[in-house]
Amino acid sequence: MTKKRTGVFVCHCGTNIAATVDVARVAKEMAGEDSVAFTKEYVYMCSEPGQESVVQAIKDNKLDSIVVTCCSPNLHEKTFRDNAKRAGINNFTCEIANIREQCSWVHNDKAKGTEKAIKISRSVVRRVNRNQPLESIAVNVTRRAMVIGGGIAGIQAALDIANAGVEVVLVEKQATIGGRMLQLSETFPTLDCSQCVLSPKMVELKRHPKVKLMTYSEVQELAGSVGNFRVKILKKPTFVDPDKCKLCDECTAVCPVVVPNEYEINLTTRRAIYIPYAQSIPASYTLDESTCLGLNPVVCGKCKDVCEADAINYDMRPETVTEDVGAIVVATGFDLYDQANMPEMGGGKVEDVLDGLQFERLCSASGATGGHILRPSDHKEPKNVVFIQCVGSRDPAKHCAYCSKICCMYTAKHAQLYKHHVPDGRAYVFYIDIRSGGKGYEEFVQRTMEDNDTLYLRGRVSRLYRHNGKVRVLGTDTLSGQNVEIDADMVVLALAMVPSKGTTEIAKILKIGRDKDGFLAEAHPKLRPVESVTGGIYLAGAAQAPKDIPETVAQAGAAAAKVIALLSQSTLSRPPLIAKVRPSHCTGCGMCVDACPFLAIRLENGKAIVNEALCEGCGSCSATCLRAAIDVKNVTQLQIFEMIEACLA
Amino acid sequence: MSDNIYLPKLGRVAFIKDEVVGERAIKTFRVEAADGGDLFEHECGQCAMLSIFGRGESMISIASSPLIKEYKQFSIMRVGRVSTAFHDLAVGDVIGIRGPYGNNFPIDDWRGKNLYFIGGGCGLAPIWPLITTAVAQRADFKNITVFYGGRTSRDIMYRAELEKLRESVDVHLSIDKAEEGWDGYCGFVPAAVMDKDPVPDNSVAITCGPPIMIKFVIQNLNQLGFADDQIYTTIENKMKCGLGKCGRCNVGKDYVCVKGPVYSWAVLKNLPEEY
Amino acid sequence: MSEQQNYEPRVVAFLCKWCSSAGSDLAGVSRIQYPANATPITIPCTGAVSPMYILSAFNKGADGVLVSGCHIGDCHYIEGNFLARRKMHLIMELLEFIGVEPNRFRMSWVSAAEGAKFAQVITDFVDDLKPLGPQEKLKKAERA
Amino acid sequence: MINIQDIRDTARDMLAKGEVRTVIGYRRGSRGMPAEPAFITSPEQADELIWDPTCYHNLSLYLVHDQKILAHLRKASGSPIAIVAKGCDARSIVVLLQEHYFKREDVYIIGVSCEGTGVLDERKLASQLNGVQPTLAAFDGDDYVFTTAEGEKRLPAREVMADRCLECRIPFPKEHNVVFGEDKTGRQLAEPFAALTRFEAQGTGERWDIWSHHFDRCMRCFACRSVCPMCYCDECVVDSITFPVTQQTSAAEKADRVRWIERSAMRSENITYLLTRAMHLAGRCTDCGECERACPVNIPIRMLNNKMEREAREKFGYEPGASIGGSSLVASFLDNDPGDFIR
Amino acid sequence: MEKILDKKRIDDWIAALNDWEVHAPALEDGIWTYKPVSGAARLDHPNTRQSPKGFTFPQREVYFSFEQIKGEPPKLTQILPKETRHVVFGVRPCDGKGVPRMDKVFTDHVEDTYYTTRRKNVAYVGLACNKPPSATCFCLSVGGSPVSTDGLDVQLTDLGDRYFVKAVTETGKALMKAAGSLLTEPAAADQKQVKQVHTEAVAYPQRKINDPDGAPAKLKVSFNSPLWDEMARACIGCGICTFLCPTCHCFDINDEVHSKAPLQGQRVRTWDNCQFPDFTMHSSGHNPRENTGARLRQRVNHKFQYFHENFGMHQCTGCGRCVSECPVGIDIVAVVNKVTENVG
Ligand SMILES: Cc1cc2nc3c(=O)[nH]c(=O)nc-3n(C[C@H](O)[C@H](O)[C@H](O)COP(=O)(O)OP(=O)(O)OC[C@H]3O[C@@H](n4cnc5c(N)ncnc54)[C@H](O)[C@@H]3O)c2cc1C
Ligand SMILES: Cc1cc2nc3c(=O)[nH]c(=O)nc-3n(C[C@H](O)[C@H](O)[C@H](O)COP(=O)(O)OP(=O)(O)OC[C@H]3O[C@@H](n4cnc5c(N)ncnc54)[C@H](O)[C@@H]3O)c2cc1C
Ligand code: SF4
Ligand code: SF4
Ligand code: SF4
Ligand code: SF4
Ligand code: SF4
Ligand code: SF4
Repeated sequence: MTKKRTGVFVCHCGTNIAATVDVARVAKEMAGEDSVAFTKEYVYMCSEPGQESVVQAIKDNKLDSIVVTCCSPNLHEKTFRDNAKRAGINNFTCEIANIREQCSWVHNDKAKGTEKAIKISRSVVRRVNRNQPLESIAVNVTRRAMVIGGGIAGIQAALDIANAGVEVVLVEKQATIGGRMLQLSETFPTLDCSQCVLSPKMVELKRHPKVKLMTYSEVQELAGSVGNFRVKILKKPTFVDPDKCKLCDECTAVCPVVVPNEYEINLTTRRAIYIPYAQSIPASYTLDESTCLGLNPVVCGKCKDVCEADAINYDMRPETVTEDVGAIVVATGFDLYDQANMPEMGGGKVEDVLDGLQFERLCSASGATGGHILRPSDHKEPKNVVFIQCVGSRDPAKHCAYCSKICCMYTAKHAQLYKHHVPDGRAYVFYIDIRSGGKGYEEFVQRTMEDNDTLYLRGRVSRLYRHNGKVRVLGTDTLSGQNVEIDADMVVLALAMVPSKGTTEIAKILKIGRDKDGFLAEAHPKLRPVESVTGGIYLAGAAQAPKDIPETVAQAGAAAAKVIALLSQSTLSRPPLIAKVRPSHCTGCGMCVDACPFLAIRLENGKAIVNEALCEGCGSCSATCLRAAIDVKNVTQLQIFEMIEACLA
Repeated sequence: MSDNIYLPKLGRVAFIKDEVVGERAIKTFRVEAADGGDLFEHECGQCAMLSIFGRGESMISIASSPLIKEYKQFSIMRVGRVSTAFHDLAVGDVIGIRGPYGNNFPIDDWRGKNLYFIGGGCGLAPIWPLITTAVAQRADFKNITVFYGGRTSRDIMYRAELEKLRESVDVHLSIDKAEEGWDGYCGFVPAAVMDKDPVPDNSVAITCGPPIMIKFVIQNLNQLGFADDQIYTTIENKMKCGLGKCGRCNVGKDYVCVKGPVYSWAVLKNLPEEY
Repeated sequence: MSEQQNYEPRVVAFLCKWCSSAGSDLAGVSRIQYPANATPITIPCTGAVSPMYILSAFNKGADGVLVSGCHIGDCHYIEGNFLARRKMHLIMELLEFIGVEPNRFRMSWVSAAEGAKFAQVITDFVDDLKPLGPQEKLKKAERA
Repeated sequence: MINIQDIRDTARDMLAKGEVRTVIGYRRGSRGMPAEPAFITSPEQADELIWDPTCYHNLSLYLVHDQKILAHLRKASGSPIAIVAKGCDARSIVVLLQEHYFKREDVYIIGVSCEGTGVLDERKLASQLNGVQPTLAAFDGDDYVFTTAEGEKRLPAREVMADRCLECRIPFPKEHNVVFGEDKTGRQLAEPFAALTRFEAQGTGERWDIWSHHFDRCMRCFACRSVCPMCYCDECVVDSITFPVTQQTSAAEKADRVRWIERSAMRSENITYLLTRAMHLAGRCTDCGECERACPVNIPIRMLNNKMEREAREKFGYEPGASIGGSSLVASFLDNDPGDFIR
Repeated sequence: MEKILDKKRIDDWIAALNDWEVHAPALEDGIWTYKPVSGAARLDHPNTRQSPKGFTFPQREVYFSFEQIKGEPPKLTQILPKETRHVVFGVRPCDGKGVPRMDKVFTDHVEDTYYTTRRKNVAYVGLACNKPPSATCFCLSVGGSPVSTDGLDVQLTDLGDRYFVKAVTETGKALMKAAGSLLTEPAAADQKQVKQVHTEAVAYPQRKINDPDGAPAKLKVSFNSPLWDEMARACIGCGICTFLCPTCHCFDINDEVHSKAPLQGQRVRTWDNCQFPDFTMHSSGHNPRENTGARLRQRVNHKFQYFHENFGMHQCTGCGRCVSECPVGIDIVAVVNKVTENVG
């Protein structure tokens, strides 16, 4: 028997449907369908007796498929599929026709509403007609995780996962883990030393038996899906063997190359061979290939000569490593908005105009000035400093539309730190308004204003430029309504937080979406805030949105918990609505291979082959194939074709 | 209306039986005139165009004896669009039917002779009316022997009828490969025939089944001494009209729907091999 | 004129399951009223819409065809709507080229949060279709 | 100028050495002037090969046939097959290679440059000659020279050349194993897409009037798809029963074919057929013009493909047949593809 | 009945045929096509691209419609062609020859109601060829002639400024009577000129089938000739040669469904042809005419052997359409000549 025996169950939903749809007519029309063997209407199909009657009807009438015409499938598809299963038929032969949200609730006219409800129901009946009974696909889970990004978010997530006994690979693109937090001096609202909190965690991570640390490495390719990812990682050569390196610093002394030090945000310089920070993990030097004179003893070779530990090896080559993991946490962090985009703020070309991170480095005991606030141009103590908030943030017209969330706080912190270092100095803060939601945050800002005597000016800075050895800041004080002109020794810009460089690429590689601002997109803003749209990939830290350390750590913990929960299962079940190739029709043109966003198709012997574990059932392949040689199960071209027909009958 | 050769009569399905189940399923349908009365007269070997409205038409051999007037019987294998629709029918459904088409077995010339029926797979249907007619007029013929083989025991159609047939004629059933509980012949039909050594004297052999089987059956019969004009078979070519007009079933100058489907090997042998 | 007022365009709306279909659910939950002319067909992704569906819908007499999915960047399947954008652009250009009124085919991005926008898209489409009258150009004639 | 002897020598040589199993080229047809496809399998036949303005066929179609025959016979290809290919034909081969229809080493491309003189449009010629029957056509610099009963007739090539040759941007087979003739790329005789642009300048109503007239006239002989090397699907939307069908094909699969269009040559069905074809050729058609030449009722089908070609080029920066690697037009996208039509 | 018509008055004759729908060749989109005319008809066409067979055997013919409500028996409604009377002007002799051939197919054995209904309502006013209009003509080889009247009801011969009008059938006479005084009696000179024009037309050189009478027998023994595959190698399997042919008659029958519940639709016949690869393909995938060689052989043999065996005449009328329009130069004349060339 190929013809289906379908049951159609028309729900009144009280009066929710029945008021504007003639449910009796819907049932009657459906009875006229060739395949329909049974119809029933009922006041609340999803109620206990309603569900029972569905089960009973399936058994009594030997139905092999059902259509429930009711509310959105998001609400009760599972309910009725479970009922189908309970009645002994395959759950995938149950479909929902949504005649409430998409019909009765939005059309008052009963005649028109009924017509549309009939069309919707009929199209679903025709679809069910050709539904195949399917079983969910079980996939084994690889009990390992990967964390991408070794900032505080990544470190925390990796530690949490590792402490649960799950092996973790942490991939960091810089030569050291630590991220931005390692650049900070003291942190709000407690003003405890950033490195003092972070360093122990970094060391713990390094020593953790369940953690595999891969610094100076980047993710290149991702295949597979939740439970079974295969990640290709490029390990860049450091040319220094970390196990041999004694941190003697002899090499830097002889290296003739001097380049700006990006870890000090160009406030200082470094050599071609260098160590980012004293606390770097792994504790080892790195030879920067791009600036080295040629990795060649004939040309230079000074460092190699001087290294007694014989740690330097010019023959190191990039290495591609493949790691199999079951889940991934992405914690690639943030960058500051590029000053070059802001000519009104000097475009990064005006001396003594710093960004927040540079200021952090000036305050940091391990920083360029050994913790003394000296202005870069002349190394003198600045006597008046202007802090400008919201630089690049909250400016939909020209820059970033969003609020960077932490600038109010760190500017307040900066003002305090400044006052602590230069008690006789004058601090001005330009702000639009103060956002200090957080435990102890409001008090912290108040302290800045009151105890530390910082002048808060409400208003925007319109321009700044170099004037008589100072930086002239032109702005308005909107409270007094007056223009303000300050000749400052130093200006600190609280630049907007933007997704770190390379976020676009990593999102592409991982096939996770980004939001309109370019941050990694969560699956649902409220209910799934740490999950990406792709199963098995989680988000943590500033890569997802601007946030401070406590929030970052909380999110990292949440992501870790998700990973642990996922990997505690031995198998996962995936919906079976995936693509299927008709080899007889496939010519092996490979267009589906290119179209598939999940790399789920490959060509073998001139035919396309779908990897069941990877296919998400999006259907891009079937719409691209010119030969109708590939179809998504239960959403086949024939089914859509017949649904179209039904809609226009 | 009856002058319009393309307009089918309506027939009601009175009875449906599963013959073979599985991917190449076969069902038997008994069709009566929907408005009472008789559909048409036919001869053994003729076919009819059956249609399911909205799905299309198919040429199908009439599998019931001409002696039965009140219905026509058809055995249809599920192979495609129209045949699948047939398999979805229920008793009482109304279909279209036009015919009868084609020539017939010259049964009257064969009275007083030995008849050997050799069928394979779905090929029992076209010769079934001949078998049942001969059995009904048993006295007119000498020995009647039926060889029939399926791939497996589950592919044997008309199982019950064949068992009943044993009462009046020799029936030899075979399957391709040995199976538990099968006490008949195991092997291919052409070999099964050789096994029983049919005698060519005053005999006619009628064979129908897959082309490859027919080919070897004929070879074997020839070997046994059957002359070409003692061997009969039927051929199938794609047909649309059944009336020698749509132009696709011809073998040489003859349209199979008119001059066939029944051929003696003496004739068929000399036609181009386009079937 | 009155004929045109009585005329109710028949629209087939291919809605992506994740965004536009959810958006239409939201319109329902919010009880936003809009014309009943469009019959939704939920598909996994706009990327799954074969140009054949559009030709077929017109062939079967649709007065308008709507394809609606997630905004660029929001595709549940990451790239589906990018692929769809290209295909739909081509089919739209082609239809327009042979002289089908451009307003008969529409594509929109409606997210799960845009119930009101969904209603608006349908309302606008139906408004734009009404003056065009029934679509006869591509429709299969029933009798010949 | 191409010396036909070079092509013949190449063919003869390769066949003699067994380097190729067949050379697909052109020879003089039985009914006079027009060339016809030739399948040369022995060195002695090589002298049958010709090259003249009537060599309009896109022979890459026969590479497709060859693959189908091999598949049917379940045979491996063995030695490669050589083919004479013009610029547009060579681009067709590139698309076929891009779609993995065969491997590069399976085909030996004997490229011939059109050198800016293109090939003949017989319809244009007929209107120029007013009933005089030419028996031979030849290239001579920028002219075509026809032999007729009334003596030699010389016509500037551009007056009787096929439209697509006039508009051709790359009259040189970039992909080749050996090539004859000069690369005159850039010598473009008419603005590309000129006819298309003129057509598009008309209003919706006018455009519909013209196309509906043509769609009414199509008799669904399918010459357009049969002659097209890109229309190689084993099962086309218009087919009833098809080649992928074998003994193994299940009844359900045969019964459940989508019936996108009816067999009847009605306007609606013809539109669905021809638009489907245009969609399927978007990014794949290399404008060899064979479909339009073959159409027995002169439907300007090429314009549909041209339209797609221009969209691909202008909106998506895509050039069909430009390279063997890379994704097809509809299997790829760019982040900044136009989306202004989306609401 | 033989008359003379002033060329300029042909429009008046057409106008006088008000009981009939008149069609004549018109040049449109670069090809000649039969089009309904009300007044002006210029008969200076070489030949039409499509043959006039569509008047009796249209590309799409509806047999009947069906309608069925679930659970009830279907209702069938026969749909016969409208009884409109058509006159087709300007039919060339080769196409005229096609008419009796089509008659044979559709009335032999059993009568095809749709064909006969249309046939009895069509009249052909032929136009003799003073000179074969195309280089691909070969009517003389297949029992035809540029001045044949077979299948025609009236024959026109172009005498410069006037037509020589000759009735061939009773219908033809009726058509001529309708012209009334427009038609005048021919003078002796007219008769003489017609004869001369006809003689010259027949004498004009044409392409030749070398042994048309021997062809059926020779083709029969050449069934397995390797030439078929060789000559069909370039064939693309389109429908041009057969769709344009005045005598190709193959068709397909399909159900076209307009609505599924309740079921509504029509059973229709459409042109089909032996060159389409799926034409004879069985449901199993087995195809008795598997390759282009077998299909070319079927077309040629049908025209020059099978039809001849059945009806004693070649089915081909020498119009040359399949030769001139084949996109890859497959030439039935060359094929027949080549296959029969060395056969005894
Ligand atoms: C000036 C300033 C002052 C601040 N002060 C405070 C404060 O006082 N208190 C507070 O709570 N917060 C403060 N913050 C915020 C704090 O810095 C962030 O909340 C925190 O650093 C976010 O951590 P993260 O791990 O998400 O990102 P990051 O610290 O940015 O770490 C991301 C890491 O990922 C790596 N990475 C990036 N891309 C890749 C890739 N493709 N592959 C591998 N690795 C990659 C980076 O190299 C980096 O190591 C301040 C921020 C600024 C700008
Ligand atoms: C003389 C004779 C006797 C026969 N006797 C029997 C018999 O007794 N029992 C038996 O089982 N078989 C018999 N057959 C074989 C039977 O006719 C075929 O198996 C049957 O016609 C297959 O039809 P189908 O529609 O199921 O197959 P399909 O392969 O699906 O289709 C067959 C035809 O239907 C049309 N069609 C199908 N799908 C489409 C589509 N999507 N679009 C357009 N057209 C379509 C096509 O024209 C196609 O060629 C006999 C055949 C002949 C010639
Ligand atoms: S696009 Fe279609 S034909 Fe091409 S490889 Fe994929 S399934 Fe096969
Ligand atoms: S449905 Fe197709 S395109 Fe989508 S994930 Fe599966 S294989 Fe890839
Ligand atoms: S070649 Fe012309 S007539 Fe034939 S199918 Fe194509 S468009 Fe139609
Ligand atoms: S569509 Fe026409 S022009 Fe384009 S490749 Fe095919 S035959 Fe050539
Ligand atoms: S012979 Fe020519 S016209 Fe006929 S099918 Fe072959 S290619 Fe087409
Ligand atoms: S076979 Fe060719 S030449 Fe002969 S009648 Fe037909 S179309 Fe004309």
